[in-house]
Amino acid sequence: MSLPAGLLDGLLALLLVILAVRALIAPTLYQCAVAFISFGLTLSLAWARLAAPDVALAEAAIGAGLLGVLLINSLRDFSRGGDDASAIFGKDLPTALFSRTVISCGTLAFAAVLGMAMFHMPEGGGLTALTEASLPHSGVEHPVTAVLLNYRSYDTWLEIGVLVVAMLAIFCAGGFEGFRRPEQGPDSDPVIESLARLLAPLMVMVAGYLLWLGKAYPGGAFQAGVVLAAAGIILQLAGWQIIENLSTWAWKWGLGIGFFFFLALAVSFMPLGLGFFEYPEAWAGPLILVVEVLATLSIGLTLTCFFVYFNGMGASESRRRTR
Amino acid sequence: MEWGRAKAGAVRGRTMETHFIYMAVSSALFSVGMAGVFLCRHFFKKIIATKIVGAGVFLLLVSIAERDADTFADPVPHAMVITGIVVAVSAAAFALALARRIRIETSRASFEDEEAAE
Amino acid sequence: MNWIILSLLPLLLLPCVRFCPRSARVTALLCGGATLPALAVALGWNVEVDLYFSDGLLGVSLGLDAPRRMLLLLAGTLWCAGGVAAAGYFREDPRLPGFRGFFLAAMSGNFGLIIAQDAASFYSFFALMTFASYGLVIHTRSKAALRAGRIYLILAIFGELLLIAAIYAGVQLAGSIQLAAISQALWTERGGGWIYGLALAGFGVKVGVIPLYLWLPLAHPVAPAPASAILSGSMLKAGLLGWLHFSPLTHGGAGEWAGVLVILGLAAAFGAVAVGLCQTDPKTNLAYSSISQMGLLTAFFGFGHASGAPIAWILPAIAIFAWHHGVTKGALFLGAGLVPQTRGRTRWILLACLAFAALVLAGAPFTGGAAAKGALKEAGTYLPEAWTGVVGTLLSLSSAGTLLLLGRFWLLCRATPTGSRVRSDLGWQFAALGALLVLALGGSFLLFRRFLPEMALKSGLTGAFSAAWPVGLGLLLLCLGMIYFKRNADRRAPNLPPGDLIVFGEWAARAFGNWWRSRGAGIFTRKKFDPENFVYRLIATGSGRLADEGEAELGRWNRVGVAFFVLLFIFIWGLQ
Amino acid sequence: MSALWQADNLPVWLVVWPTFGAIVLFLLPARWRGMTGVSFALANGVLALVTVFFVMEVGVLRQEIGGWAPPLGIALALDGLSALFILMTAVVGGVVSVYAKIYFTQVVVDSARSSLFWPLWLFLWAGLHGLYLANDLFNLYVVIEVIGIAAVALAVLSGKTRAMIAGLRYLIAAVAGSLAYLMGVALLYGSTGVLDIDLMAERLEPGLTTRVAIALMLGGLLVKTAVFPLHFWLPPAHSSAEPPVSAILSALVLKGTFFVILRLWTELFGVSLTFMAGQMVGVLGACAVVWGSFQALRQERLKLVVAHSSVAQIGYLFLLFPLITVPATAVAGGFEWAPLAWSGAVYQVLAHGFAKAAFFLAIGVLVMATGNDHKASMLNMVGRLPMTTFAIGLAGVSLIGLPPSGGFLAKWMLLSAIISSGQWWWVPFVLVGSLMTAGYVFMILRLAFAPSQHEAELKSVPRGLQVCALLLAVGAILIAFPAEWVIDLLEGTSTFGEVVRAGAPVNSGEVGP
Amino acid sequence: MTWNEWIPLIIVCSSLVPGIIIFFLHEEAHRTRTILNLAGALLKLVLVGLVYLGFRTGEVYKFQFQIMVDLEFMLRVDALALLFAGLSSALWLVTTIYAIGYFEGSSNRRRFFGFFSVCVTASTGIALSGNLVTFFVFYEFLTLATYPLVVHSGTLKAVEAGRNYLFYTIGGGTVLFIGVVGLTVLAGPIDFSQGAQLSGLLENSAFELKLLFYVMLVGLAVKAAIFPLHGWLPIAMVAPAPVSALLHAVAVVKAGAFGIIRLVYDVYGINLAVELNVLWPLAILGAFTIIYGSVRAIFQDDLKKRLAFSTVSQLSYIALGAAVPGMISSTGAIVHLVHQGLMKITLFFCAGNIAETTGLHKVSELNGIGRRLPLTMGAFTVGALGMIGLPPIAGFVSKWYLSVGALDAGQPWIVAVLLGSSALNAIYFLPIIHAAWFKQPPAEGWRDLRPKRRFEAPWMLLFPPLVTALFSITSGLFAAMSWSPLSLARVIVERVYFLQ
Repeated sequence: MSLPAGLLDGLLALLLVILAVRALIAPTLYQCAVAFISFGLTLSLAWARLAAPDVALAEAAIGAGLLGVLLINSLRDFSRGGDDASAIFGKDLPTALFSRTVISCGTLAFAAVLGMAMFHMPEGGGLTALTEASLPHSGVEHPVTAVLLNYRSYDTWLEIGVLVVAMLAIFCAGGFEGFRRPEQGPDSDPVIESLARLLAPLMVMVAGYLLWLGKAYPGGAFQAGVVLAAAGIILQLAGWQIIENLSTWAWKWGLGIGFFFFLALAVSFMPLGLGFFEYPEAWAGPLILVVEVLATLSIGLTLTCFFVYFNGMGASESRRRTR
Repeated sequence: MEWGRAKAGAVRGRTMETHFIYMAVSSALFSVGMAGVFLCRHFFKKIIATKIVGAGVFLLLVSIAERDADTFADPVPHAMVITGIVVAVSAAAFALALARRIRIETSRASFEDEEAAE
Repeated sequence: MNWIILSLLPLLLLPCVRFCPRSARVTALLCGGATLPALAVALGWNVEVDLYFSDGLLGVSLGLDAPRRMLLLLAGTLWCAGGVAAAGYFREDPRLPGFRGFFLAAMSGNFGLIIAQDAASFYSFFALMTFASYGLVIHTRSKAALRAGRIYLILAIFGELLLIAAIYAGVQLAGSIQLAAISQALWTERGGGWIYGLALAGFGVKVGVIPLYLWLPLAHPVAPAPASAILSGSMLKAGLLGWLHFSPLTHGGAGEWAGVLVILGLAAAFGAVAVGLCQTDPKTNLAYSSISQMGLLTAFFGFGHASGAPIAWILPAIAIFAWHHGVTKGALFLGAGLVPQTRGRTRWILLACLAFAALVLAGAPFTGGAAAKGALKEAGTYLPEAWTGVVGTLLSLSSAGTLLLLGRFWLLCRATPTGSRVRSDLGWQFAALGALLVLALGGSFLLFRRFLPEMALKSGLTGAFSAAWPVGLGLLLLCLGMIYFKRNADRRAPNLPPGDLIVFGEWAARAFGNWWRSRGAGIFTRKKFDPENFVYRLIATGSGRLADEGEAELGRWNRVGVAFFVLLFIFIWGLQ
Repeated sequence: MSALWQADNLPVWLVVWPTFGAIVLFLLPARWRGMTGVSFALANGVLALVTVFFVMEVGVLRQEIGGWAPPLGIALALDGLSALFILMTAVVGGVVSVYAKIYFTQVVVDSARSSLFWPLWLFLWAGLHGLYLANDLFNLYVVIEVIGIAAVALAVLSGKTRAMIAGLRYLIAAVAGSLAYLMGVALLYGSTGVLDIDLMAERLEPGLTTRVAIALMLGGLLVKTAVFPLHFWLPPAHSSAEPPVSAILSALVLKGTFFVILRLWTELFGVSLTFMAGQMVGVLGACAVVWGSFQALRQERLKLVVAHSSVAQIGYLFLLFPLITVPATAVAGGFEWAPLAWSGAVYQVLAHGFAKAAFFLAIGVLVMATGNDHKASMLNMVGRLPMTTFAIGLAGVSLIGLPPSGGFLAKWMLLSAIISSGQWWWVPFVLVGSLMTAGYVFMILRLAFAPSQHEAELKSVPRGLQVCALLLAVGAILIAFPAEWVIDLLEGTSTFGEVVRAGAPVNSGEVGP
Repeated sequence: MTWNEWIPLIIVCSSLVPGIIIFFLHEEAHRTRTILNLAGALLKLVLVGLVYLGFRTGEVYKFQFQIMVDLEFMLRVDALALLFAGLSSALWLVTTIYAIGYFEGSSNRRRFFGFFSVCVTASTGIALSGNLVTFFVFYEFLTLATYPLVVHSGTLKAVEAGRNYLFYTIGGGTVLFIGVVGLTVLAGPIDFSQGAQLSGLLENSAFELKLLFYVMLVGLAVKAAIFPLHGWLPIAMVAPAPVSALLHAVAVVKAGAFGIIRLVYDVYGINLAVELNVLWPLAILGAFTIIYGSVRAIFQDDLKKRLAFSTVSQLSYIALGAAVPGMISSTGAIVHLVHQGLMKITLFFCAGNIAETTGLHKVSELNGIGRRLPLTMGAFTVGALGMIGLPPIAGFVSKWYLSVGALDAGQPWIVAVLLGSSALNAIYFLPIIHAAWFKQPPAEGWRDLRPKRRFEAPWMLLFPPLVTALFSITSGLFAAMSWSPLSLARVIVERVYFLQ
């Protein structure tokens, strides 16, 4: 292990831990959110250091990017400040000291045990070799994509399902299904609007590229979907109200099509005697591409919808206040 | 394809202990996050804490993948992490929506508020 | 067809009580007539005397032997007389139906216990008689009657319990419920003595031995005259029958209880005279006389245990004495009941009758009484030499005492004022009285002929003189007493409360009751006294603080977090 | 087309059909969802029943997804145990669906929200099926999350603030729990390099990593199963949801994670288990029994009573673990109580599923009729809502474990196993639990018999709702009768059956008594 | 399945089916309900009679249904079962008539009669159960079925009593459950076979056998109201009169006593019980309860409460009899099962009549009531005297056998206890009788109260106590008859002692 690399890893490690703790005990929520977003970006670096570019992309896009946006967006409602460390450790000094010590020791002790467990972990060997051996039959060239969309396509399918469920769940949380049009007109500033006009098409292109790339290189449906969502969110911020203007039929199909098509594909070869999620080897590549395209669409739409719905919740709140 | 493999191979060649560092970070993040889930009061922070726990778990998985790398890093944990991230984000988004809704309706921002109020 | 069952006719008549008209004739027919089958059976009209009725109770067997036959005769006679007397006595009584019911019930109990040969039915009839008599005792519902009833009931239940205990033990010992088998087993198996002791005490309540006689002087005066006649005449003898059933006499065994019986008997025989003299109510007087007479019998019974005398002698002697006492005392009670109903000439005729009856009871020569005493004395000759004289002397002294007591009774009767409401038809009562007197005079002799022909001859001739002097002595003492009190008119005869010792008992009971009400009962009668549900209340109302606070703690995230981590550590430690 | 329906594919259809239904319902306009939803649900129930009977005929069904064999791909397995859970889900789910149809069309007027019920419920159902079929640790994680999010979404469906708060609590606890589980999975994957349960069981070796991993998985799942002292999220969540949702949550969702624990405990954790480990889980269960029942006794609101009762009843299930985790030395003499313990726990699952669902549905009726679920609203119900009171009574009988009911059979078998295993110290817990259960059940029933001073007029409740509650309650009684069949199914076709029959202990413990 | 196999099930169902139908009838369908009730009761009685005839000729009646391994539902007719089934069905008939009269015009009759029928089903089931599990099933079933009856009136007091009742009975049931399970684990499924299954275990598991005996005893003692587990009984008397009657005579308490008899004679077998030396605590507790119940009864002014404590006392006769080894004592215990039922049901009927007709509940108010209700009080007197043990009423016979049996077993102290109890019974019963018949009625109050120009209680209320009183007398008076309860008890005991 070379010194600079080791130093980088050590610094990253330290930064991660500090940012994580900071994200939890920062005195204001805004600082928390910032620390958390920084944490997410730092984590992406760590993924990269660990030779996981797919994960790095996904994390940067979803974990830090989208969630960061959602968090910042939520801050409007939680503006009255959060709790600082005293909420956790107690207000008066002796109690705080004591509980700080106890909690730190406890957490450290558990981390130590967990770390020991990891340190002593036997070499399971993983599935690298097997994946590689089966890669020619998978229809794609990038192993992660192969795992996601072929070997463990069942999980991936369910995971897209989770997105749909989460959308439904968020509808439940908001108390209504669908999207409200804000009553007042879009209150965007011209800078963002012009930026959006510039960025949005670019981002759609990037998404398409990522998607195509995913067949052989890191990248793929999730990353592409998130970029798509980013485009949607920027447009939304620019006051475009795409989702609100879509017909119910359209956004529903948009949300569901990835999952639905994946499902249809999974069972469509069963009459031919193939198993669930089993494709004819020759068709695997194209089929996976179609799935990816539709999944990208659905994911992008879903994530955009998350944001739009969040915005709408705030809007409905402001409406109520004005009444 | 070459890109990923070359990179993975390079990483493998260079470092034997990289994954140990990140495993240590993983355990720390998991522990801190779990502690945060239970100790932080504000909904917002609790949700962040779950994300940190998740980060700890994913970091371990990716570390394992790195450890088990051959011509390329083990793709299965990578796939698991990607799936996991999406699932975690979905859950976090839902939680955030709920928290906002509660905040809007009752102006409570933590479960303790609720207890105090009832 | 076995006719012995007809003795239980009164039982069958019981349901009619409610529906019969209230006329005197019906009463006589119902109460007196019901005894006729029993009398007929007793007099031997029925040849076949054993009846086994296997479905009843625990297997009923009925039957008669000589002593039983005689007791049945006595009972029949007395109940008959009582029934007839009742016809006149209760002419206008509103509680007549009730009286008839209790009368018939007690009667059937009395008959039944005599003919019963198994322990279960014996006890059943005995209990029937005991409890039905309660109704007779409290007939007037006066305060005194209720008090007497209460005491009677307490003692009766006490007796019943001892008795049933003796029966249980006897049955267990014998492995059979036949009375004969029980008495057989009692004197061949170990432990019989205690059982006999229980039986003695149990029946002792009826016989009126010390100290179980306490109910007698209270119950007899308050009960209606026909009832007291029967109580005294027949019921006391039922106890005697019970003794005989358990006694060793029939099996030649010697009892441990002889001494006790003799001492208690003699104490009663003379003590009762003393106490009786201090009474002011003629019927109480008579009750004490009964105690005295039964004491005599008890003592004689006790002697019998020790003597080893042939049962063939002792038993008839007892039977004859019992008969004699029963009939005579019945007559006396009936007469005593008549006293307040009569005036003028009738009163004098009545008094004459009573004087005659008193003489008979005391055993004046040439009367049935003399015969009875003679029989006892004769049986006494089979006792050890030293005792023969004692028995004779005691008998004579007892006669004197009896006469003294009855003299006082007679005087009291004479002094009794006529009741405000004089009843017009005394016929039924006088008829009954007369019949009993006749039987008292002659019946005993007839019985001698029937049961003890050879003895009758002896005692009839030799008894005359020996019977005479005690009577004379008694009369003398009576005269002396009269003269003394006439001289010192300011001095009253000592006046003891009826039931003597019971006064102490009642006083103690009252004291205890007061104490109990003020202290002891507090625990039991307090509303909150509820030991049953101590545990229930403890749990049901137990503090829920732990639960509420505990759950609140477990609902806090930080507590759950600690628990979660502790659990993880424990699991890590516990796994391998 | 015949291949579509061949037997091997049956497990797949169990997942495909409800998800298909869910997505179709999502796409349909809200107003059409009620009828379509209940049709899909009932068809799903029928499908499940068919599958179960099929399993009975052919034994364990296995399916490799995508044609990739386990280490790389994902396998599904359907054995007797899964079949029983699927069966219960089918029956309870079917009845609850009918109830929900009536409830949401006739009682709840807010169609926008209630129409969300159907896709979520079918997703949840699919998730449960996926859970019972799963044979892959990561697949388990994904379905657990599907179930978790769908369950919380359903729990907050009512839109009440209380439900929202409870739902958030539930969600955060669930997410934390599943992440702890995932951490364990990661450690195990690192140790063995596979995710398939069977393969992993072959490769897993005891050691610190395994210990920590198992502890984490167990801890996470225990949180999700709401075992004492980690049950803090359950009572508020279950008590504030809509009635059909409460029924689903307590009868079905809780059982899901229990199923996972059971499966992992017997199939995977074996290498690391000790007598102590079994005892520790048992202690948690026993404490849950006592504490949950005690809390239930003290509640003022009926739904809270029932929710706390769930904590207690789930506790009984965990008494299974100490009984099947005994040192080899103790097993040498015979392990005859294992089948009993198994069947007992499974019966407890079935009985509690039926009874608790019936209970919640009945209380739903009550709330509709009186407007609140305070204990006092039960007053004089026996005359006014006899069918519902009867349902509560029957469900209560089963919960207490009075004969003849499924609960009785469960307690009978558990107690038999406890006594024959010599672990007598669990007896008092069972006893006290029963007593206190009786206490709160009759606390409710006795009110039903008491006259009320000022009786508010009851709102009319559709008869169908009452019938549904009663049906489930009767079911809780009737399941006592096919016991022989159930046990055969469990032992005959279960992979656990091998464990049970072979008399092999699930550990080689040294820490035994 | 032949007729002989089905008939026990039919007997049990002959009340269950009407009960279930009644639940679905309309509240106002009085006539249909009455017909159903009476038809069920009659059918049951007739069937029990037929079975009795068949049983005497050696027919075997047995119904079996395997629920799972070691868990079999079995109904079987044996002599003891017949005795108890006969008692239940006969008393059910009279109680049904009584209840119909008692509840005339009151509300919630559907509920009452429904649960009433179910209750008798449980009682018959207890009687006919052929193994321990089935017994337990019905035992618990009974608890449930009686609860609605106890709280029927719905007053606060009744509800509280119901809670108390459940606290005790469910607790007892749970303890019994543990015993049943333990015994099954130890020896496999337990049929009522006079201890044949258990005697083999004597050498190796004597301690376990002892322990389980006590555990089950505690479970049964709750319903049998043995001190200190009797607390529910005096409180449960707030139930309506027919319920109290049934509760105290046949249903609940008798189930406990019957259970004790089954436990001693059929589960363990008397020989094994003697060898294990487990009976003496039962004897001592029983004896203490006898005295304790009587003493407590003396201080109760509430008539029903006094009767309830009397039940506590009387029930322990059965336990005591069962605890004393020996044929005579056993006969006494078994026959008292029936006799106590007959007498106590009479007393409760009468107490109900008094309360219904005159509104009196207190002993101290009963002066002269005999004139107002002569027939009722006549029946009451019979019952009370029988309780005291006066011949020829049934109680006399029981006490006879119990005492002689105790002496036979060399335990004379029991006789002292029994006689003491008799004395105490007299102390608390005789004043009632005396007051009723011999005291002057109060000047005002109930004397003027003659609803509907009736003198006595209506015939439906009057007939049942008269019948049961008559039965109490005849079963004592003709105790030696071959049809009497005593004879049946003798048959049972012979089987227990000789046919092992």
